[in-house]
Amino acid sequence: MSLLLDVLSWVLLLSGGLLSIVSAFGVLRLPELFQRMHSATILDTLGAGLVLSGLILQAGFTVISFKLFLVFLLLALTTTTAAHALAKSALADGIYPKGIDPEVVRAGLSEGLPGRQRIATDRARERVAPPASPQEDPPPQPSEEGGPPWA
Amino acid sequence: MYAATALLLLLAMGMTLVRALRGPTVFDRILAVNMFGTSTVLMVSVVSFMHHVTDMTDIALIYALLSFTGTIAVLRFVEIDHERREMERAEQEREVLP
Amino acid sequence: MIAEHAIILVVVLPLLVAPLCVLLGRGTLAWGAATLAVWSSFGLALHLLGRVLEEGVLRYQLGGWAPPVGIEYRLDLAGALVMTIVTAIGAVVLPYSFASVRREIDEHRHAWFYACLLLCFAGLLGITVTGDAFNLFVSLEISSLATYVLVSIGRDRRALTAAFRYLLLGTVGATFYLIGVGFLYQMTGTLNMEDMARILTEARPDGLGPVHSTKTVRAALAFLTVGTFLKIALFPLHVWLPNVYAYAPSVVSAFLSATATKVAILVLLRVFYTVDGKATPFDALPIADTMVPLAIVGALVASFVAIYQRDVKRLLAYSSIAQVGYMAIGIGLATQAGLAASLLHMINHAIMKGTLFLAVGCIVYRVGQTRLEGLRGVGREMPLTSTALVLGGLSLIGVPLTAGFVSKWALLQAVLADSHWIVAALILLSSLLSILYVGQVIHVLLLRKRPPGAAPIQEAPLWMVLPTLVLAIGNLWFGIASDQAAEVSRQAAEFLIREVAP
Amino acid sequence: MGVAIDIILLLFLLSIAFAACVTRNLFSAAMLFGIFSLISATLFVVLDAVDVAMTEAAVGTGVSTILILITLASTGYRVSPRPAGRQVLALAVSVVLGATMVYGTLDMPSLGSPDAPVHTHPIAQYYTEVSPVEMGIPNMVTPLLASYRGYDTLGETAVVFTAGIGVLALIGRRRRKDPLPIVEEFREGGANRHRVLRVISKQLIPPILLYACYVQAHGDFGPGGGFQAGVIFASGLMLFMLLFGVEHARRIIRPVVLEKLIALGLLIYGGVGLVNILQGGAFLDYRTLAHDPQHGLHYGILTIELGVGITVAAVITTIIYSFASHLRDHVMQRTLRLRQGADAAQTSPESGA
Repeated sequence: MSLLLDVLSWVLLLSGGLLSIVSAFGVLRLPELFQRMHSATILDTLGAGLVLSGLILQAGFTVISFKLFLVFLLLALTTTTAAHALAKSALADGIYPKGIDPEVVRAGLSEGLPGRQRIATDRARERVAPPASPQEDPPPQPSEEGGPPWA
Repeated sequence: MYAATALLLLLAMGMTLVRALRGPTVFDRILAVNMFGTSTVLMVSVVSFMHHVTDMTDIALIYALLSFTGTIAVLRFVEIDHERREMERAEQEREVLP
Repeated sequence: MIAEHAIILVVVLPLLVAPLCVLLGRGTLAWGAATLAVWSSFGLALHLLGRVLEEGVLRYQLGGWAPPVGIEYRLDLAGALVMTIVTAIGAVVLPYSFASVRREIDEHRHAWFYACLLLCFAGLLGITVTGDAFNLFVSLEISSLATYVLVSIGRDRRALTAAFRYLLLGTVGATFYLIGVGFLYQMTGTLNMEDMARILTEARPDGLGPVHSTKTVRAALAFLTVGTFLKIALFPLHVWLPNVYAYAPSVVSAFLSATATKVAILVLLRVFYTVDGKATPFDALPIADTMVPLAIVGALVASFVAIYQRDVKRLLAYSSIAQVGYMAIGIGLATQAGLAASLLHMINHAIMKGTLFLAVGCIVYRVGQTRLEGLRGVGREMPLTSTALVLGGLSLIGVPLTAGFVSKWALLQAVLADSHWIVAALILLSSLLSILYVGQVIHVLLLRKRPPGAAPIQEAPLWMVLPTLVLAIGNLWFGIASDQAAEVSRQAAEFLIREVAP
Repeated sequence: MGVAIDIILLLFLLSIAFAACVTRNLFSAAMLFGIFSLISATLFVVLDAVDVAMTEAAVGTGVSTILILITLASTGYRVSPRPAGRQVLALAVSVVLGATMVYGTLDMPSLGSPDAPVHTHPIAQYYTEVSPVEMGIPNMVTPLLASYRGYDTLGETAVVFTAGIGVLALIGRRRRKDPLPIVEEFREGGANRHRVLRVISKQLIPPILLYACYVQAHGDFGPGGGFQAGVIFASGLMLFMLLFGVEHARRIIRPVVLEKLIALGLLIYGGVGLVNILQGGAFLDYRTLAHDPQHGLHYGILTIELGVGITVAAVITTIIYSFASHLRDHVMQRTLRLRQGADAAQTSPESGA
């Protein structure tokens, strides 16, 4: 039984290690940000899960196991949330996945959100140049709904 | 076995490190640092088993908690910086226009 | 009970009144608490000095753990001497600070200011009294960090850059010290200074001569020495000093110039004599060969630069660098007479620089600036302040019957006893230069006329003038009745040197 | 195998240090520092220095990165190149420094050698063999820090205290008589655009604070103690600040309260020492606190760790509040200026006509 557990934990550990290599290789070699993010999540969830469960098998039913489980839980929660926020920030900064029409992304980004929560750039622009300006020859104004011209 | 896993993780850390150094965008760096944090957590846990000093799982736990805080902080300040650049651009535009 | 614990209370009282100041929150209350703490420290320090003179080295086991397991406080005569200087200056400066701080620092910062002043004070005292190399570093950090805050807390924006520069260089100095202690710990396995000194003379486990001849210990000494040189502001590592003294609030300039470099010199003596004494660092490293030339060049250059300063505080700051040079010469001679002269000059310089900066602070209180052009004739309308200033200035030059003369004379004798004729001549030259810069200040203050139409000026408030005059009279006292101070510093030097001889 | 891991980690450190020196973009340098601290903490773990690793983990990953970033956000991310002469001088100084350090290591006992003076000196045996019996505390580091060299720790707490007071004195915000007009967009600060982030991360704050308490109390048995606990606690508050904005965070724990807490922690620590003197022992001799010396030691260590924890948590929170408020004021003022500029640009042609 103990041998079986050992072998199982070794397999888990090693496969976790190998997955981490795969994931890191992807982060290193894939051509653009969003593909790299996709690759990074392999380690964040599956790789970490495998390594930690391998260790949990070794530790048995102890406090250590509980702590390792906590670590896994935290990693699963935080890394995914961080990835979400990262992608959102990147989109707001004007970095789009390849092969996707920026207009579509932009429309998607500002459509789903209520006015107060539109993405950073829209707000920054508005803040700088208040909309209603009765001037002749005004600076290029972002219209309320359509989104500003992205510089 | 722990050592083999540790070495594999180290290799992964190395590759991530290269990505963090190369960029090219800020977000690539943040991604790499975040992933580096995850591998460090795993690495610390594995090393603690390797050395039979199981106290170190506490450190892994702290990392998991705090490296997330770090990532959020970085993201927040990227946003602030972004807005700042927008504002600077607007300032320049205004200086040019009138 | 107080007598038994005096050696720790002298440090811990100001250290713990500092958070109390923050809790009290109000400037006046904080000032009161700080003054009480500093005065009681002064009393304790005098008591300790008396006891050290009678009983020899005092020891105290912190936490009740026998050294080297725990930290030991160990007060020898040199430490007690510097401790008395620091507490005395503190006791004089604090009454003075009440009015001056109100004028120069924003009101909501007063409590923080007094807290930092107390921390700086406690840190400096901790250095004088500790017998543990790492504990010395901790005290050094407390005092340095508090100093950076003190320098930059005033309204002068230029103080911020000065303090930042000091922060960088001071941190480098402290880090060097820490690296040195780390190396020594590697080779000795202990942090207690006496224990270190003992192990350094023992044979190495691998049978290759005594421990102090290893490369590691030599590198450690080099790091300790250079790090401390930075803190002393020995030429050419003095670049941080002029701006710090010039732009800091008056109280801070006076307190720092009179105490900080003196304590740093004590650190150097601890490194050379207490830790590495038996290994005779002067043979292991070319310390004397580098220190004396650096010191004498520093004294000359700084005096020369001081002549061209248009700002009184900067001028005094450069003069401080020159005076530190004199003290370094005495130490670099590595003789008992030289060391005694350095210690004596340390006391006297604390008094005269304290006098001068306090007097300048009085002027700042009324005039609001320190540029020479703006001070024309101001001295005539502030007779008491200018009396103090003149006394301090004469003492700085080294006119007979003032404190400065006594110690310079002792230094010259020590130099001549080693027949360093050139050094002696250069010291005299540097003193001549000091006549020029002090004369310039006195000329502008007293002999020039106030520009027509300038607003009349009053004498500074009594609570500022009185401490200034006390220190000024100290200049005369230590110049006329100089035997006691000379005797104490001779004994202190003898004790330090005797530690060298097994 | 351990050596291989050491070497690889050291190589990582070296390459990061080099990259951080070379880069002109301070933002990436700040991120590199984050990784640097991650690696050095791993190195501490590999060297079995658990308490140090914990401190590095707590300080390096969260607090110091954030401080650097806030500073950069209010000053700018790019450095201008330095004149070549200075660089040569700096290089020369670094080379001499490095050479001296290498020279110093030549005669040093090799790492982990049992013959090293550090191990052969009697105090090493005292700390490893007598101390656990005397103290009854399994974690060897805690009694060393808190009791044998407890006075040093008091000093370090005073250093932390000074840092906190210093930051307050230099950039602490005064209560304004005429507060800045609040720009509407800034009323709800923090990560208000990231709803998912807010909802999930909010759940993490209580566990972080709870964990800080665990670390605080657990110092006798495992790695931890007041310092680490304080930093972790402050990190929890910092996460709150990042999510909901500094103004909101300042309402949760008011800066005035923090200021008093900073002082309180140090006073608790020093107060224990004074109580010891009153009870007839030496300063910080905890054995006087109870009839059984070992109990006294435990009480003493727990109390002073509490003092350290309070001071550290309050100081770090204060520093971050001050920096963040400074940044917020800076951004708001800038926005206001920009708006006024826009208003002026609108009105000026009319006034001209």
